[in-house]
Amino acid sequence: MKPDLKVNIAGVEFANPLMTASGCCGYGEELADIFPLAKLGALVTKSISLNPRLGHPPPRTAEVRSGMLNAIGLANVGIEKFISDKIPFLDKQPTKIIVNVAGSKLAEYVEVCSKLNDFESVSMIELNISCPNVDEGGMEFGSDPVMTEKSLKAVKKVFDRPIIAKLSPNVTSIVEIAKAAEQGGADAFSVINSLVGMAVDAESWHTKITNNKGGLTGPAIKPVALQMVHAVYSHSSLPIIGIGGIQSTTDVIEFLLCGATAVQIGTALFKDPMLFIKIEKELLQYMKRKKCNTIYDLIGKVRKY
Amino acid sequence: MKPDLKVNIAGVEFANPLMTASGCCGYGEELADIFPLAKLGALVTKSISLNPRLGHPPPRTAEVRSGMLNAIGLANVGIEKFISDKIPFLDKQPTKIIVNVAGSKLAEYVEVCSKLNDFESVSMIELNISCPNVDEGGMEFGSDPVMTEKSLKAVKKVFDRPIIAKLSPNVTSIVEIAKAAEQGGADAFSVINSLVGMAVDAESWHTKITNNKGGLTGPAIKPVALQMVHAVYSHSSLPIIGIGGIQSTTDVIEFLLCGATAVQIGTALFKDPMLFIKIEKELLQYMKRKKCNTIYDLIGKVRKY
Amino acid sequence: MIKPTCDDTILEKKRNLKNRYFSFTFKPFSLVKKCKPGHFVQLELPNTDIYFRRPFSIASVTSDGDIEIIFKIFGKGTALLAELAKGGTVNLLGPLGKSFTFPKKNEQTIIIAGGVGFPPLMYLAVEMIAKGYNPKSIHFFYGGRTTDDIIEKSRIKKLGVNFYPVTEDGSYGTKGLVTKPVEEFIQSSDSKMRIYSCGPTGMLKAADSLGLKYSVPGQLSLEAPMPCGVGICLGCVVEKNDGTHARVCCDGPIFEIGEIKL
Amino acid sequence: MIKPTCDDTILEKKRNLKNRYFSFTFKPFSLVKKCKPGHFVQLELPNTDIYFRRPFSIASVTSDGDIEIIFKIFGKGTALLAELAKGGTVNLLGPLGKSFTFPKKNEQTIIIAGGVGFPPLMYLAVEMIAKGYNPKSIHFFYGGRTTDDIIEKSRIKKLGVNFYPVTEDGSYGTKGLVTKPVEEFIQSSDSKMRIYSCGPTGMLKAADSLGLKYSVPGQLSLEAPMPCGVGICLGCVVEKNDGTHARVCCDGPIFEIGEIKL
Ligand SMILES: Cc1cc2nc3c(=O)[nH]c(=O)nc-3n(C[C@H](O)[C@H](O)[C@H](O)COP(=O)(O)OP(=O)(O)OC[C@H]3O[C@@H](n4cnc5c(N)ncnc54)[C@H](O)[C@@H]3O)c2cc1C
Ligand SMILES: Cc1cc2nc3c(=O)[nH]c(=O)nc-3n(C[C@H](O)[C@H](O)[C@H](O)COP(=O)(O)OP(=O)(O)OC[C@H]3O[C@@H](n4cnc5c(N)ncnc54)[C@H](O)[C@@H]3O)c2cc1C
Ligand SMILES: Cc1cc2nc3c(=O)[nH]c(=O)nc-3n(C[C@H](O)[C@H](O)[C@H](O)COP(=O)(O)O)c2cc1C
Ligand SMILES: Cc1cc2nc3c(=O)[nH]c(=O)nc-3n(C[C@H](O)[C@H](O)[C@H](O)COP(=O)(O)O)c2cc1C
Ligand code: FES
Ligand code: FES
Repeated sequence: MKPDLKVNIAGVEFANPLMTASGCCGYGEELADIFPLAKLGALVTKSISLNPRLGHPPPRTAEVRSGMLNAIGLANVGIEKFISDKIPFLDKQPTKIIVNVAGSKLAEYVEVCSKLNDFESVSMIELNISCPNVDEGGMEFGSDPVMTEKSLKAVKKVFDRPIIAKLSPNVTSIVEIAKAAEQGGADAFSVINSLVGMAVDAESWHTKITNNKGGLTGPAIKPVALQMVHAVYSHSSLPIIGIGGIQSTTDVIEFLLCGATAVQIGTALFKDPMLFIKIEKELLQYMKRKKCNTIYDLIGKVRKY
Repeated sequence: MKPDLKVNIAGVEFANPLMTASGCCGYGEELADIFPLAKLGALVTKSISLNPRLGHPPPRTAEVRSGMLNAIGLANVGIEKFISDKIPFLDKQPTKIIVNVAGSKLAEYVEVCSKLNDFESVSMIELNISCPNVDEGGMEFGSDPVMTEKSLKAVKKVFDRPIIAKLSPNVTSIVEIAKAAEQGGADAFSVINSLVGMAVDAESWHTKITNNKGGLTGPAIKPVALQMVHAVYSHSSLPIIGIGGIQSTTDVIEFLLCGATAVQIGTALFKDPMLFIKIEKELLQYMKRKKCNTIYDLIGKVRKY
Repeated sequence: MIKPTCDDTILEKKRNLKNRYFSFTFKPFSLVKKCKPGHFVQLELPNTDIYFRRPFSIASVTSDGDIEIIFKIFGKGTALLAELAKGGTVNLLGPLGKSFTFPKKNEQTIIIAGGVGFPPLMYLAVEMIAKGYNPKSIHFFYGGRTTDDIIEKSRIKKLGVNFYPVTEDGSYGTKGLVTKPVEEFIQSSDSKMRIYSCGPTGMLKAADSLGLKYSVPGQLSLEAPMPCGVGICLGCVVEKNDGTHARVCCDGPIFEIGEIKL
Repeated sequence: MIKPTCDDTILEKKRNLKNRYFSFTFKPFSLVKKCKPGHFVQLELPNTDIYFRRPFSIASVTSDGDIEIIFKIFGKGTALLAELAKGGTVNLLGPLGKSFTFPKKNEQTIIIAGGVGFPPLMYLAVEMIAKGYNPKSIHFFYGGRTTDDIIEKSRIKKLGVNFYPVTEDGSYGTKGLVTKPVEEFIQSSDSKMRIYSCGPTGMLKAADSLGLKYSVPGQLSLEAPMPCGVGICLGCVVEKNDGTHARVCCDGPIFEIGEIKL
């Protein structure tokens, strides 16, 4: 019997637990040229904000040991153009669509989410709360439990379908933030967004990217991500989408064992945009070998040594 | 002219800015067998606690991408044995000695520091405030500004010489904690201690180390460490000892450029216990080439791209 | 965009051209027939501590699956690549990016190559001639600091194009910067012309300026750090003169003269 | 502890012994004269995505700087090592750890080897004979799952020791587990004896039990994950029967029978 890859997150069924990570596949057009998107459980879009954003000036990426640093700066087309130009394409894709939403004020999140509510093809929203809140002195929404709960409550009022809170790892207690998001009505968690990092060129004395800091992603952050997935899993019953440094089938399994119901892959797509094809095949082989009938036979099954 | 490697931290002069990181060279005995400790600006000891600690049962390390995970569990001989067995050896070493102190209650920190006050060979104490506070529900001392300030104030009362606060990276704002430590009387900062991480074996479904979580160290964390050094440097005038993933002369320079006055090397010693010899030589060559007369010509000189 | 492939290929032929320059021929690459001058491939360095693939322009292809790159040891990735033994396996992702638009048949082609900008322009010249362009309508300016930077001379000469080597120290060809003889050529000619340039930023800037100054259209092939090479990371953007951003990997690497803020 | 060195050595000789077993000889290692049976080296895999060095027991040395290791492909690190071309450079840190204590001259030596526990015990036998021990006082029990796990047979036989190969499937030597013939030997002998064992945990446990049961002293060589190999990380500890911890790298890897909780 072929193992069943289906997973259900907050009532939405996904063909498999494999998703793209926000910001690592644009709006899906380029990937669709490379492999059949039906291989994906879901496509998660680049963060959409109210207004279009050009993002930071180049250079905005730097390679680091086992990963990269980025200061893309949430470059995106803005919600209007997303609706007019991108949704028609996404509508036709043979996979579920999750739209990632970003903002710099609470009102912006609300406006973007309420506009997305009209589009049935948007199965879920993933709320990127790792954005600086300009109203409150630039502190990230997702670094404060009160702001986190408030944000979730506000967007839940305007979007009918499930909302995923995408949690930042740059906090003292991710469990505390997860609880606040759950309190605010989050239906699931994405764990984790990028770590904050910096890279310097010892010859020129310049930072390697435009900003002093950027987002650290890739295999370097996998241990941090696994621990945070496990911590949230141990303190909440909401489904978790595990993210951070996944680049192989083994990595996917590790995240499932730590409590993730699904996973997202970001940086590793840059090395291998066809990675999903390989992982789907190998995951089925692994499940057969380990006699797992469904993904649920793996979720949270890690044992303390 | 030979560039001058000397640095001064809180009135203590070091022959060069290169130090061992706590927990990565025991009490110096093994390293002294391998290379002349005079090559070190300072030797920083394994964390010393009031009572001896066996540490966690094995396995307590696991290799991860560009680094490692450890759950050594602060194994150490305890302050009594440290004083009787280790200080006599350290006394004779041709390098400065910094003793790292850990505890699970504030009273323990105070007792250990007050005992160390009698030993002039202990130039400074490095306070490891990344320890769970058993009195306050296991929250780390260093994750809360109030506890941080209180800890520093308490130990400053019993130890005459400078105290370095070793900051944890697992916090929402390391700058806030640094400010609290400064308020409490810290004379310098060590930035950073290990990140929290986890590793799982996808075959056996077991965690790879005894604990569910451990400390992530090595090159994987360098971008996080550089950013935190730079953030603290930008908000405080106290000297900073940069730590995290250093394994080459270039890495050392990057930390100096980001604002560190000195650096500590931990995990990389496990790959190459003679590393300091190479770095000291190459650092001198670099300084000559870049026409830097002193280390101070490098400190904080990073430029935003 | 062409739908790229991701092939494990074998290093068939390895030539150390000069100093730090190498020609590597890989085989079989299934999409050789889709490759055009200007396209590039992303080459993986597996099991190393180099995280991303490295981009290299295609220098030539043969119909039976050979694909050649010519590279210079620049940093650690290219140094490790140079150590690869003949017979070793390398994964190639490609062909990627846009290719050069061929000139009109009545135009004189001015090629301005420098350093590792040489390979795609050699490929362009070869393909143009294969497509029936008169070799004598191609003016191949090739600049370097010294004679050591001018590689594969005989290969260019054999094409029968007009070859103008220029070195800063005069150790081969004309002495000076390549842009001076190019400008003289443009000034002295009253045919229609088109510029193609790939090389260091300074050279691209000069080519861009010359094109704008003398109203000669043309294309530049740019470089940028390229995490993905397929347009999904937005890491390789450059600023356009209209204030927007363009991705070098898929909106380029070939851009029109006057399009990009250099 | 011997003050170790950190030498860049050349892979002089590479032999694929059988299946996944290899013998690599490196040269020159400046401290060969300090090496003793039981010592190991930490071998670096530079420029790879393997972070730590890998520990290997010394299998033999020659006075002119050759140092041999024998290894089995186990995971990624050893797989990459096996691909290293002859002439390649590898950095060796060593010699590390404690060495075996030689038996008293009147004792019968019982060697119990398994898998990659074989190399240090072969080195022990060779050195004992060089030091004048009677080869016939050495009883070399060598266990494996099948004949493929028994390597370098002729090298052992040439030493003139008593050789007792044992395989689980009976494909070579006696059929069964190596501990049965060892126990029979101990029971049948009334000389003084000493056990030396290195191999999989099950074998070490059995050797430890036999030693305790029959009051035969001896030493076991242990394995543990070893980030440093020089005693500074505390990562390689094992629990001793007295409740304390011992570092395998420098308090061992050689421990007395009965010392460690196995
Ligand atoms: C479209 C394209 C085509 C190219 N064609 C060729 C060719 O045919 N022959 C050739 O020799 N070289 C070519 N290059 C340049 C080649 O890719 C670089 O020399 C190579 O990536 C250097 O890698 P390294 O590890 O040796 O250097 P390192 O300096 O160790 O690493 C390069 C790092 O710098 C970053 N980076 C910063 N600026 C650039 C930049 N301008 N280009 C590339 N990476 C950058 C990369 O992301 C990478 O992380 C091309 C580059 C591009 C973008
Ligand atoms: C003192 C000593 C002597 C040894 N001598 C030999 C020898 O002569 N020949 C030989 O073939 N092998 C020997 N080994 C075992 C050898 O070191 C391992 O097979 C090798 O490290 C595996 O590396 P890998 O990358 O192929 O495997 P992987 O499984 O990919 O990596 C090994 C990883 O597992 C960890 N690990 C977990 N348990 C162990 C363990 N018991 N031993 C080592 N690493 C472990 C390591 O830290 C490393 O991160 C010895 C080990 C030790 C400790
Ligand atoms: C280039 C780049 C751009 C990203 N942009 C976004 C974004 O717009 N919104 C968001 O929520 N996360 C963004 N991320 C974070 C990823 O979605 C993901 O959380 C992170 O990269 C960790 O996963 P990885 O290690 O698999 O890349 C971005 C990451 C990268 C590398
Ligand atoms: C095995 C190990 C043990 C450590 N023990 C301690 C400790 O006892 N006290 C402490 O403050 N830090 C300890 N650390 C953290 C290091 O001092 C250092 O902050 C961290 O490893 C980051 O530096 P690195 O990447 O150079 O290793 C330990 C780190 C390792 C790897
Ligand atoms: S390299 Fe990723 S978008 Fe161009
Ligand atoms: S391997 Fe580090 S103490 Fe033994």
